[in-house]
Formats: sequence, C-alpha cells, structure tokens
Amino acid sequence: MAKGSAKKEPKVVGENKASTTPFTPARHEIPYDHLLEAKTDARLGKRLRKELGDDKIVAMFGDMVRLRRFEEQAGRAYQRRKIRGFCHLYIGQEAVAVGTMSALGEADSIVTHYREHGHALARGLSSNGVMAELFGKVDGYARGKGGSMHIFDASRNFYGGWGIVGGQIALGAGVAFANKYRGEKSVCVCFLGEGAIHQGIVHESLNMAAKWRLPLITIIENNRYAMGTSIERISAVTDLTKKAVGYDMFAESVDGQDVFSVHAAVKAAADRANNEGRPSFLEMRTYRYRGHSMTDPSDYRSKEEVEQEQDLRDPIVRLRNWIVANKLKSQDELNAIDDAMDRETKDAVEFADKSEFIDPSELTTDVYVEWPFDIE
Amino acid sequence: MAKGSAKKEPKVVGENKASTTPFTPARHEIPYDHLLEAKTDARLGKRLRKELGDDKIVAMFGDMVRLRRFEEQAGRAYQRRKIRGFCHLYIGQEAVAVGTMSALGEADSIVTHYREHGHALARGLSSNGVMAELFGKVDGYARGKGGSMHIFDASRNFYGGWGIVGGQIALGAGVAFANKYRGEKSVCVCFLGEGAIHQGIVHESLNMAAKWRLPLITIIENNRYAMGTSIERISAVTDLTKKAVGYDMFAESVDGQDVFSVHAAVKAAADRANNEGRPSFLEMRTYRYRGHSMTDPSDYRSKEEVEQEQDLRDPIVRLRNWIVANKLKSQDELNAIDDAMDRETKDAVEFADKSEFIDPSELTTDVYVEWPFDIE
Amino acid sequence: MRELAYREALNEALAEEMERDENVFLIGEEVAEYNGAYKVSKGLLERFGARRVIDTPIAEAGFAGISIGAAFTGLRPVVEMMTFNFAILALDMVANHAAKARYMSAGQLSCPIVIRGAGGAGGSLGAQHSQSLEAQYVHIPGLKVMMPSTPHDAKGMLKTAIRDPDPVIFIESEVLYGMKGEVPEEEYLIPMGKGDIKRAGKDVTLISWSRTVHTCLEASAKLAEEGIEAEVLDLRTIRPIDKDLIRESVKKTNRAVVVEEGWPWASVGASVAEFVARDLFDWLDAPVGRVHQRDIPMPYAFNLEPLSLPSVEKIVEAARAACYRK
Amino acid sequence: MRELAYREALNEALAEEMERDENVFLIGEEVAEYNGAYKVSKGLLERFGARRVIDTPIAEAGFAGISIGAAFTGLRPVVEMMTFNFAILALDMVANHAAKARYMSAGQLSCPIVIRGAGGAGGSLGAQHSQSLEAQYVHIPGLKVMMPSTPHDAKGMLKTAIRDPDPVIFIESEVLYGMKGEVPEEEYLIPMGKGDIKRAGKDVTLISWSRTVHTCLEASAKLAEEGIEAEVLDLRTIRPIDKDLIRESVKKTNRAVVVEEGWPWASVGASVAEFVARDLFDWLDAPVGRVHQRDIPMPYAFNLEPLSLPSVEKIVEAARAACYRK
Ligand SMILES: Cc1ncc(C[n+]2csc(CCOP(=O)(O)OP(=O)(O)O)c2C)c(N)n1
Ligand SMILES: Cc1ncc(C[n+]2csc(CCOP(=O)(O)OP(=O)(O)O)c2C)c(N)n1
Ligand SMILES: [Mg+2]
Ligand SMILES: [Mg+2]
Repeated sequence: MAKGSAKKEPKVVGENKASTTPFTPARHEIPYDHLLEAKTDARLGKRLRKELGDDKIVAMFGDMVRLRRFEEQAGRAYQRRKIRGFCHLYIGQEAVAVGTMSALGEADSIVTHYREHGHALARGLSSNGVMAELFGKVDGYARGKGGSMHIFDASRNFYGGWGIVGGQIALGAGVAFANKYRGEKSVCVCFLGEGAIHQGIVHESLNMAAKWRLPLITIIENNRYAMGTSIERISAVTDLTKKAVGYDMFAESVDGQDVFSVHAAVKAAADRANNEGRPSFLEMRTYRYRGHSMTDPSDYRSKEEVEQEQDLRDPIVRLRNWIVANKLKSQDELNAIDDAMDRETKDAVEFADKSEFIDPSELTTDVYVEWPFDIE
Repeated sequence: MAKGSAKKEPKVVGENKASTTPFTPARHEIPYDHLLEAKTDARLGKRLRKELGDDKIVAMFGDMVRLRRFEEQAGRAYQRRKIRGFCHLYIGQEAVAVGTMSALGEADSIVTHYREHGHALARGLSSNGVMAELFGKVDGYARGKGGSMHIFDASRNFYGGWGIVGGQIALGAGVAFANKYRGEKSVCVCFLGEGAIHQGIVHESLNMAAKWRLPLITIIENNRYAMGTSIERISAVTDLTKKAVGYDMFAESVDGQDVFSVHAAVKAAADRANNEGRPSFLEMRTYRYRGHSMTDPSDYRSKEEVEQEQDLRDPIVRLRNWIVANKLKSQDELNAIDDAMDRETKDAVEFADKSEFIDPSELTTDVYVEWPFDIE
Repeated sequence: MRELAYREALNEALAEEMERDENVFLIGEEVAEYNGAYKVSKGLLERFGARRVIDTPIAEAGFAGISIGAAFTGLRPVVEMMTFNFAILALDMVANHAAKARYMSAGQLSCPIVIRGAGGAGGSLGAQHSQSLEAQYVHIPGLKVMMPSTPHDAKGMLKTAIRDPDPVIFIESEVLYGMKGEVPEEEYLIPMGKGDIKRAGKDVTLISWSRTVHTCLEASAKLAEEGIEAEVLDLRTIRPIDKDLIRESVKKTNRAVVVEEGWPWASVGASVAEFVARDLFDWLDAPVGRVHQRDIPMPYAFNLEPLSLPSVEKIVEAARAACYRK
Repeated sequence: MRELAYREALNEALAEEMERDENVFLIGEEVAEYNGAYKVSKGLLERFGARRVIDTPIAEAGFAGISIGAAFTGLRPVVEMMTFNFAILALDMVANHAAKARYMSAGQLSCPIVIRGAGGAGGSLGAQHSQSLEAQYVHIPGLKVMMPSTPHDAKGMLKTAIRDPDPVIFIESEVLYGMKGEVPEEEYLIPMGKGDIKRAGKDVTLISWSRTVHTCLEASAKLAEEGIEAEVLDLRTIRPIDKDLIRESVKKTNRAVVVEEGWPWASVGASVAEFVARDLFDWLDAPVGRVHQRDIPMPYAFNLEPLSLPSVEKIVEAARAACYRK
C-alpha cells in the first residue's frame, strides 16, 4: 500500500483494536466422501462428561428424543390436516440443535429458518406452545399468526423462524452486532441449510461479520439436500469450509450426528467470539430422514441411502449407546425417558387440539405497535 | 457420500463431462503492501513482442493515450456542463482496458459498469460516438438516452455500461452462458470494481459460473477505493484472490499498471475458458487518479499517494519507456501518436457539440420492441 | 373437448415452445430433476435434456441475472421462480436491468425473457409465502405482466409470453395449479393486452384477474339470485390493461368493482379502479368498488386467513353497494 | 428565523436524536469518513465516533438486514441508502422481514428502524439512477413511509421517524438537498400521518409530496394569474395518508389533481386519486386529474428528461381540465 493512505486507520464497530489484524482461518474439513463412523470419540466423551456432568448428558439425550417424538407427532397431525401449509420436519438432525443449545447461555441468541421446531424445543420453548403454533392456535408462540415456519420467543432470545432462504443470516449478524454494540459478551447463533449458502446475502453478511468481528456463529446444517438438490449438484465446492476463506473466518466441519462434537465445536466458537471477537463458520454434517416438507416424496435419493444413514449414524442411537456403555444409565432407564417424551408430545398434541383459534378481532392487530389510522 | 446417492450424476449445462471434477484453483497473489515495480518484466515483454508484433504494441500505446486524452476532455466538458449527471473517469486504469481488449477476439463479449468509457474505446467504439453519448446527443451510441454510465454497442458485443454496483456480473455470466449454450468458443469478460465484490450477486454468479464452467473472465479492477472507501476498510480479506477459493475458481493478482501483464493474464484466461471450460477471476491492481466521479474531491487519500502512483507506476509512461528502450519507436514518434490522439479527442468533442439532441418524438420509443398500446 | 389441469396446460405450452424454438430454455430451482416444485416442468428434463432444463442453486438474483444476460444475446430464457415471494430478491435484475436495457441502449438490446412461477396466497402458508406481488412489476415501464385464471388461458398466454420480444412477468396462481379446464388440442395463442369476458351481465362490472376471477364468478351466481346480473371481466394481462374491454362494459353497466388478491395501497387494483373512475367519470353511477386482501401480512391461523382474503361475500357486498342495494 | 438547507436540517435531526438516545446509530455506504455521499451525515463520525456512525461495504441487502436484526433487540438503526435506486436490493429484507416481524411473532418483535436516503429523479442521471420508487414501500403493510418537501418538515419528520416504534421508510429528495428554508431552533416533531396545506385555495386541490410540492406551488402561482386559486396539499406521510386533510380540501374545491414524480401504474398517485374518487364521489365535479412521470425509463438526454418529468405546465393543464377551462 502506498505511504499516503497509511495514515487512514480502518474504523470498526466497537473498540476491539485487534480487529484490524487479519488472521489465517483454521479450516478443519472432514473428507466429504467418508461415511462418518457412528462412534463417539472416547476422549471427547470423557472430557464432556467431566465438564457437563452426567445429568446434563442424560438431559441432552432426553432433549434429542423430545425433538424426534415431537416431529413424529407433528407429521401425524399434518396427515390429519391439523397442521397445514409447509411443515419441515427436523428428524435426523437432532444432535445439531441439542448440541448447539447445550453450549449456549441464556444471554445468547438464536436466529433460524423454517426447519426450526427442533431448534425451538432445544432452546427450551415448550412442546405445548410450539405444537399449538403449528396447529394455528392462540396458545402458540405467535398466537397462531406465524405458523410452522415462524416460531419466536423473544423472552429466550429466540428470534425466529424465517422462510426466505438465506435471509436470516443478516438478521443473525444484526443480533450479534447489537451484542457487540452494547458491549455484551454473548453470541448469536444463526442456522442455515447447506442449500442456503449460495444466496448473496450470506456473502454480504459473512464479510461484515468477519470485518466487524461480530460474535456470530454461523451453523450450516449440511443435510446434503436442498429440497431435491444435493450439494454436489449445485455448489462449485463440496468442502463448505472453503466458503469461509474469502472472509478470513474460522471454519470447521463437524460430525453433526454426534452431539458431543457439536457441543464442543459450538462451545469453542462461543469462546472464540466472546474472548477473541472472532466469528465462526461451522459446517455440521448431518442428514434429514424425511422429505423436505410434508409434501415431498424424496424421489431424488434412494431408500438405501436413507436407511444406511439411519442404521449407521443415527444421533440418538449413538448417544444412547454411549450412555449405556459408560454406565450413566441403563437401557431401561433410557426407555423410560423416551416414554416420558412420548407422553409429553402426545399431551402437546392434545393441548394444541383443545386450544382455541385466535379471536377474529385480532386479525388486524400486531401490524404496527400502535395504529390510530384508518388505512384501508 | 452414501452409496445410494452415487447413482445421481450431477447434471450441468452443456456437455462438458469434466465439469464434475473440481480442481484446486491456482491462486497467484501479489503481496498487497508491495508497491509494484514500475518496470515491465523483460522476458514477458520479449515474448509478447514476438507474439503481437511491433505494430500492435505501438497501437496499444496509442489506445492507452486515446483513453487518457478522451477522459481529460470529458472532464473539461463536464466542467462546461456539456456532460452532466455522474461521470466517472478512467484515468490511471488504461492498461487494464487496453491489455484486456487486446487479448480478445471479435466474437468475445464485454459487460461492464459505469466507469466504462475506457472499456468502450479500447473495444473499438469510436471516440465520436462515445463522446456524443456523454453529451446526450443523437449521434451517441444510445442516441443520448443512456448517458455516461450506459454505453452499448451490440455490434461489437459490448453489452454495457451498467450503474447498479455488482449487478453486471450476473449479466456477464449470462452472456457466457449463452456462448456455452450455443457451443461457441468465445468468452465474456466482465469488469467489476473491488468495491463491488461484496455484493451478494457476485457470490451467486461466481458459484454458478464455476459450477457450470461458463467461459466467464471476471476482472476486478482493484483501484483501491470504492468512492471514499479503501478496500482495507471494508473487506475481511485484502488478498482478493481468496474470494475465489469458495468457488474453486482460478484466481490471480495481476499488475494492472502493466499492459503486458494484463494482456498475458487475459489471454491465458481466455484459453483456459475456451479449451478447458474454466472461468477465471483476475484481480488487476490498478489506481484511479481522479475522484470517484466528477463531484468527488478525493479527500480520503493524500496528494502524495496519488502523486506517487502517477510518478512511479503510470501505465502509459511505463509502456512508453519500454517501447523506446526496445527501440520500437522513438520518443518523438510516440509524441506524434499522442498528438494525433489529442486531435482525435478534440474532434470528438467538437463532433459531440455539433451533434443534435434527439427528436422529442423519440421520448417514448425503445421502451418495448413494439408497443401498440395506449398505456398511460 | 379434453380437459387439462392448469399445471398441465402450462407444461404443454413450455414443451411446445421448446420444441418450436431451440433458443427457449427453462431455468430455476428444482425445475429439472425434481420436475418442478409444483410439477409444471414435469418430464421436460427427460425430453429436452440438461442443456435446456437447468437446475440452479437457491440464488434468485443470480439466475435471473444470468438469464437476462443470455436473453441479450438472443436466447429466450423461461425463468421459474419457485414462488414470486422469492422473486423480490431478483427485482433489481428485473426492474433495473431487464426492463431498462432496451431504452438505455436505444433499441440495441432486447430482452426476450419470461419470468414465471407461482403467485398469490397459498393455503395456510403464512406471511412470507402468501403474497400477491404483481404491483411490483406493473409499476415498472419496460415490463409486461400476465396472470392467467384458467388452463385454457394459461396455455395460450404462456406461449404468447415466450414469443414476446420483451420481458414478460408471468404470474401463475398457486392454488389453481390443480384446476381442470378445457384446452384445445390445436395450437392457439392469446394476445398480449387482451382481456376476456368470463361472464356477461348488464348491472355491474366485476374486474379481476387470476384466482379472484373465480371468486367473482361465484359471487355473480349469488348476485344473480338477487336479480343483479354481473359482468365478469378477466384482464389476463395487467400491464398493459385492456382499456377498451373495460370501457365497453362499464358504459353498459355504469358500475364497477375491482377485485384483487393483493394489498390495497399502490396496488394494481387501485390503479385499475382509478383508471375507471377517471376515464369513465361521466358514465359511473356509483363509486368504483374495491375488494382486496386486508392491509396486513397474511396470518397462518386457519380462521384468520379467509378473513384476510377477498371472498364471495365481500364481492357480493361491494357489488350491492355499487348498485345502491342494501 | 434562521435558514438551513434541507440536508442540514436532516443532519440536525440525526445529531439530536443520536444525542438523545444511545440506541440510535447511523449505518450505510460512505456515511462516516466521507460524511455521506450527499453530506447529510456531515460531522457525525467526528461527534459520535465509529461505534455509532458506521461505513459499510456496498451490500445493501446485508447491511439493511443486519440493521433489522439489531432493531429486534431494541437498537434504533438509521440506515442510509445512498439512493433508493439501490434500496431495491434490500427490498426483501424490508418487505419480508422488517415489515412482517411484528405480525408473524404476534407482537413479540418490534423493528424500530429508519431506512432513509435520496429518492426521486436526479439531474441527468439516467434510467438506473432516476426513479421515484415509493410505491414499492407504500404497498407493504407493516411499513410507514415519509417524504418531506422542506427543510422544516425534513427535520421534524426525521425525528418522528427515528422515535417511531415501527419500520419507517424515509425518502429524501435528491434535488432538494441544497434547498434552504426556515427551521426553528427549538425542538419540534411533525406527527406521523399528518399532511400540510402548503397553499390555501378554493378552486382545485393539488395533492402531492416531496419535490413536486414545489412544482405544484409554482403551478398554483400561474393558475392564480388565470383566476384559479389552487390549494396545495403536501401529504408528507404517504403511508398512511392524511385522509381527513384531503376530505376537507376536496369538499371545499370539488376538484383535485394528484401530482407525483413516479410512474403512473400501481403507483402512490394512482392510489391517492382512487381514494379521492371513491371516498369523495359525491363531492367531485370533475375526474381527479393526474400528473406523473411518463411511463418510461428516465432518459439521459437533456432535452428529453424534462419532457418525462412532471412540470408546471402539465400541472396547470391538469388543473385547468379539472376546472373545465380550456
Ligand atoms: C429465497 C427462497 N428461495 C426458495 C425458497 C424455497 N425453498 C424453501 S426451503 C428450500 C431448500 C433449502 O435447502 P437447505 O438450505 O439445504 O435447507 P434444508 O431445507 O435442507 O434444511 C427452498 C428452495 C425459499 N423459501 N426462499
Ligand atoms: C447497488 C449500488 N450501490 C451503491 C451505488 C453507488 N456507487 C456507485 S459507484 C460506487 C463505488 C464502487 O466502487 P468500485 O466497485 O471499487 O468501483 P470503482 O468506482 O472504483 O471503479 C458506489 C458505492 C451504486 N451505483 N449501486
Ligand atoms: Mg439442506
Ligand atoms: Mg474501486
């Protein structure tokens, strides 16, 4: 750079002086063609057991089961036309949501897309409230006005639930921006599908997040398909961590079917954000068992592919096996947890069914904070 | 990847089977803080002299001088309010336009932005026609309807001249797409500023260009500023070739003040596109001497910085010195060329001045190809 | 006559035009291997191959822009927007590039492109997926805009749109894709800018397009029971509109109601009603009535959604008001 | 009273609100070190520092979206769009995210954001840089839209917009930035949704906003010479519009002309005229006149541009027509 312009110091949001120094991003990639071993790394398991304690790990198991049972019930309710419109089930991806949320604190925030029931439940939203929203009822988190794709709980910093593919990353970066603006040590986690990564706004947001050193953790849930389109058919690179190189951003591929790996990666990313002001880009290698939405017959992949994923990599089975092998709980005890979750979910269906529809007088409320005008 | 999905073969535009194999992009970066030596690589000069012949090299000198004199006159005409609105001068960047166009054939296409007078002239558009367009006159390339930012010459595959920063890259990729669709061996060159690179559409277009192996050559004219914003202040990386890693695209930093380096890089890129179906991303390190547009006082950089660039790296001086040192022409002969260009440009001003404004009856033509409707 | 579903009629139009003209290709998300999110492109990949039926990444601005660039060279892209809710991401490409290229180049560039896909409210899809955004295109000079209401019209209009030398925005109705209707075997085209009388009447003119044409037809049946014979106009093309058709009808009925699925302000319906009120000022016996979506984001709740949408009841009420009946 | 330029009045509004509320920050291209492309943010970086006056990359969708996300947490971003021609790139963020967040969350999220910048035709800027795109925002429920015509209004309205709890689109006039006018030293606010009578009259009502208010004022001077006393209404807020102000005026004049800088179809002017024609049907003695930009992309040629824009002559002619004068 010429001397003359050297006097101009780059200005950045906030006070972090370090932010002007670029760093080489660490990229850790899992070979893409490698079917991940359905086994938890023993050392990682041991470490997390110490860090988290047995109860928390068992609770994580319970959470994953809750997500699965919830989605199974949601699928059934959809068949009965109790849930309508688009409904995107999260089955198969439970370790990502639960591993992520278990690594976050109350002050952290979440922004996500339309496949968010799992994220919401893992964040602590009630099964009743989420199910009621899917049913379009007044006891839902958005009183039935939002629907399946638009779950919000501001009290838990759960900022939705958005349906325009990719758009949520800017919102997530904005929440992270606000954390930094206020000088708070908290992060925002933003979930995207691997298909969303080609949207322009992802590029715009990652550049600003990196340049401004926002406490943003971008989680790509790479479930290998965007509707019927596999990542190989549509992306110039299949190693998604390469997408972060252009922003000098820390990037890592994570076994998204192993809740411990997810937890550890998100925890490290949160530390990186809070302590070093560095955003992260985490690719979670996961898989969705069901169709894209309830109306998708999944013709674009073979039954064998799905079965193989279920048989060899299921995240719940994997944690179950680890818990039993390490004697935190017995199979029977875990079955009891599963039963409890099953009951909770069925109760949620009943709750949602009994809940009322919103009063028609609320049709035109919530458009503005206050609206004294006769607009139409 | 699981077995099941292996049977799905990626489908791509056109027939090129090789397109499914990713390759590691070659990234050649010039250290960013390194003030480029204002000297042409002797070997490269020798090689190009052989390849191009003396006449062509001297013609390239003439072209660069034409661009400079044209812009000087345009600047003066703007002061006299003969040209209005936004007017973005190209002075300082001449080697990029001339080096690029000298490497292209008639069948190749160009898409560019608002700082395009230089591109247009280097492509062979007439000084008269371009100047008349700047004057808003009927003898302009768009009969005065377009203006300074919107120069087109379809007969030369010069597809504009666009004012929305970044948008033109999608159009350029589209022209390249059409070349491939028709099975033609020709490329499309698309010019962008370094400030434009953060627009989302760049990301979207580069991914598709790479995945579909479009014959697209993206030329980033890195003149270090986007209006008043230096690249360091706004981009998470200053090595712009890193931006191409996420698309597995060939990328290279080129000394944009050396017309030979530009020519060689574009020629190689055209070969790469035509023979291997691989798009390229070329960063040209250049500099603009004038303000962003005619109304910009350039307060954001020091006089010394500008002077240093002019004194040490001027692309015209550089080629002049090389020509004289290698005895293709004498200083006097080059001065005569310069005088001729000066005259040509002044004639263009006179031509534009004398040209008529378009007839008011044409106000509403060219909105549609045909428009039998009474719309208003 | 044989019956086809609206989506099948569109599919036939695409196939015929691709057959006829090598320059026509189809591009968009899921149009190829998935056969289209709404199956409009069913079988086209198999028939025309991957060169002409092209799956894209989720990048609406990018693939719209690429198609616009390709159109400048003379290709005739048909761009599928999975729904027009997402087309807003490509609005700059459409409004600032496709629509202006011809004028800014003084006729050197043409942009023979069709941007098509599902529009309008779906069923319980919520606020981000249930919008009628035609106003965004009707506002822009340089564009033409078509919205068919029947399988018959859908086929003839899409063929016209593909052959048109200018950029055409072609908005299909998500909820009509399954609707069946008569479609001739022989080739036919429906001209740009021509509306259609879907029901003749003499007491009041109901003006609409796309899905709400059917709501108007239902309403006119109800109105007939009350002795009000409504004429139902289907504009089909909404830029430019068929002024003469409207004039002829309103000069007969002296009353009009404009019905649209979109929001009320700065809308196509507002614009059409304004045209009627101004152009036919001396012919009108009552203010031009309007029925539209409520001025709110679409709610998901099953009881609210119908309250927000135009309905038979609302149209009947507006028509009665136009006729000064209680 | 002291005089300030329109841009200075805006600058004062920004400075005062940033002083008053730590949550207010300014973000956009060239707003900080460059002091704004149109110098509206002059001196703010120096005064408030780089934390609160933030230069962005050229990425309109991205920084609008980031600001919207920040607003959800209670910050109050003021987003500068260098011009509204570029804001179209962020329209999805504005229309699908900012405008719908509150409804889709049933009131859990608020989005107290202002998106502001230069709008309207510039001088000889050509088709991509000379557009009046307010219709794109007025169409969308969940947004409020303001367009000031004087330094006085600009200051009071921007302060109101910043304090408003909902997303406000605030479109300034590129050609008015240098215009001087009286601005009180004391603090004042101009309420959302309230128009203003910029000239009283009794024969015809000219309804406008932003730059064309001045064209209307010029026209009314000409009309006065002919004995036609025009009342000039400046709507100021165009979503929602001040219906009562319009009603009062038109009930007095029985004639109206709506003047806008934008295109005619699906436009704000069409919508306002339609409202007048419907709501005041029984009060109108003539069709509501309209003056607007010609329905074409803006030409660069110096002789064509004025022909495309609304002009004093066109307004005079429309007003005469409304008064049934030759
Ligand atoms: C802008 C936009 N384009 C298209 C769609 C339609 N759509 C919804 S989900 C989806 C696929 C997204 O895939 P991915 O990002 O991988 O997430 P996943 O569904 O696999 O979780 C598409 C194309 C949309 N909602 N928004
Ligand atoms: C989408 C959009 N945003 C903003 C602008 C205003 N603008 C015009 S040129 C420019 C700077 C572009 O810089 P760069 O890409 O580096 O190109 P250069 O002008 O240096 O050649 C800006 C911000 C625009 N024309 N379009
Ligand atoms: Mg996916
Ligand atoms: Mg630049």
